[in-house]
Amino acid sequence: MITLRYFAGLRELLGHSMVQLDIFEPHTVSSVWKLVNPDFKLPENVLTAVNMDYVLPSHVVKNGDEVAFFPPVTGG
Amino acid sequence: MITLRYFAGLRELLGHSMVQLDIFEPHTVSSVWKLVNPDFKLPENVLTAVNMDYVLPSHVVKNGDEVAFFPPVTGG
Amino acid sequence: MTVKICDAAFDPFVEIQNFQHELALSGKFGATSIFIGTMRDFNEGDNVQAMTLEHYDGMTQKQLTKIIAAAKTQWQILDSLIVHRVGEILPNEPIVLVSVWSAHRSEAFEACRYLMEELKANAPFWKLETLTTNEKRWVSKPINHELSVL
Amino acid sequence: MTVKICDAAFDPFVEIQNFQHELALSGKFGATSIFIGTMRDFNEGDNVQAMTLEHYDGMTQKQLTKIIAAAKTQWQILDSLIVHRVGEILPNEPIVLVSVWSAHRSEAFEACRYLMEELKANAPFWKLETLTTNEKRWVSKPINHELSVL
Repeated sequence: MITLRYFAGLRELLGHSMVQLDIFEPHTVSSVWKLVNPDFKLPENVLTAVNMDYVLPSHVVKNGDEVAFFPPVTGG
Repeated sequence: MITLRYFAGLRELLGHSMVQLDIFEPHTVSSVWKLVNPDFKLPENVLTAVNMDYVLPSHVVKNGDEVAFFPPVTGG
Repeated sequence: MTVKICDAAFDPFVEIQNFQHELALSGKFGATSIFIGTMRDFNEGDNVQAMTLEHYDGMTQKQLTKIIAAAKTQWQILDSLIVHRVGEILPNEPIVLVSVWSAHRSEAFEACRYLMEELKANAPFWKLETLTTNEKRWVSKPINHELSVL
Repeated sequence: MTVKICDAAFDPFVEIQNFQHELALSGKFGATSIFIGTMRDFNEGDNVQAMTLEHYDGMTQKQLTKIIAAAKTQWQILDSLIVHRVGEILPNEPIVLVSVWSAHRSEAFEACRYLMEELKANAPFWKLETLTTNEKRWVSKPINHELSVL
């Protein structure tokens, strides 16, 4: 099982903050997005993290991973 | 009358912190030093100020001026 | 090296003093460089009455810890403290505190600036402003430079 | 814009907070950059037990005021505070505080650094160290860059 998490404006846009799913084939961050959100292209400026480290959308995900999608950060 | 003031290591070297004198001829900062300290060449790294603003030793002094001589500053 | 996330108002000076009292650094540090970010009541020409700071709990701490580790490879710093507010914030309340202790001033100045810039670039916080018109809007910014290959 | 010379120990955080309470800047400043210089118990490889800070009373205030005025021509700063200790100082006591308030962080960071560097280069203070051997020595440094034409 992998966990998808959404934050801030992207969370609001999608209407939920978390999705959990089982994957049975090799997936990247971007392909898992397409699988879960087939009608919504991954926005260009969305940042992606796996297990709380920044990764590129081409990063391969594995079972147990927490995959996060969020807008550019605005802290500080 | 002009007032000469010495600070820190230079004050200790000269043994006093202030000299007051009347000048009857045009003088620069460096010539007034020579007048008062004929045996002690103005050290190269000494800083000079007139009326609390930094000046070069070639600065012309006038009656009423406070002329200060001191080592490189080490505050902060 | 401490990272702290606060969900209520914090006093940056109390945080620094408490932290400093715990430091076994008496007489060893000559320089402390501190940055405090405070909520303004205006942004991009509009009046702001409140703000909500969302964060990715866990990733925030992980990224801030990495940023501090990176700073330690570049400057000789004796200690550092980062405190960041989350949740509901009002104007004039502190949002972030970064403090760096070192023997000499250039390390403290440079590391403090670095930590603050890296925090803004990489720590997963998002600001939702409530304007005085009651309109809510996400503060947005251009895409993160280091990840612009995405 | 305040310049303060103290001949007794001061608490930099009390100074900042008192000053900040008097500022009519609530909600206007987003950034505060602070530098604190603290006396170390070692210098140039030797253990130091105490220090005497001499200054040129009057010129100090005049030069610090000029430095602040110069900073204001370069950065949009809302306010600034400089506090400097003189007289007998013990290790771990603060020597200098520089604090700058501005709307955005780059102004605060840059002006604070500038004020500190200019203070070190131009404000007429001199440090006399007492080593743990009871030897006294003036802290020396190479000649002031801006006046190196002398």
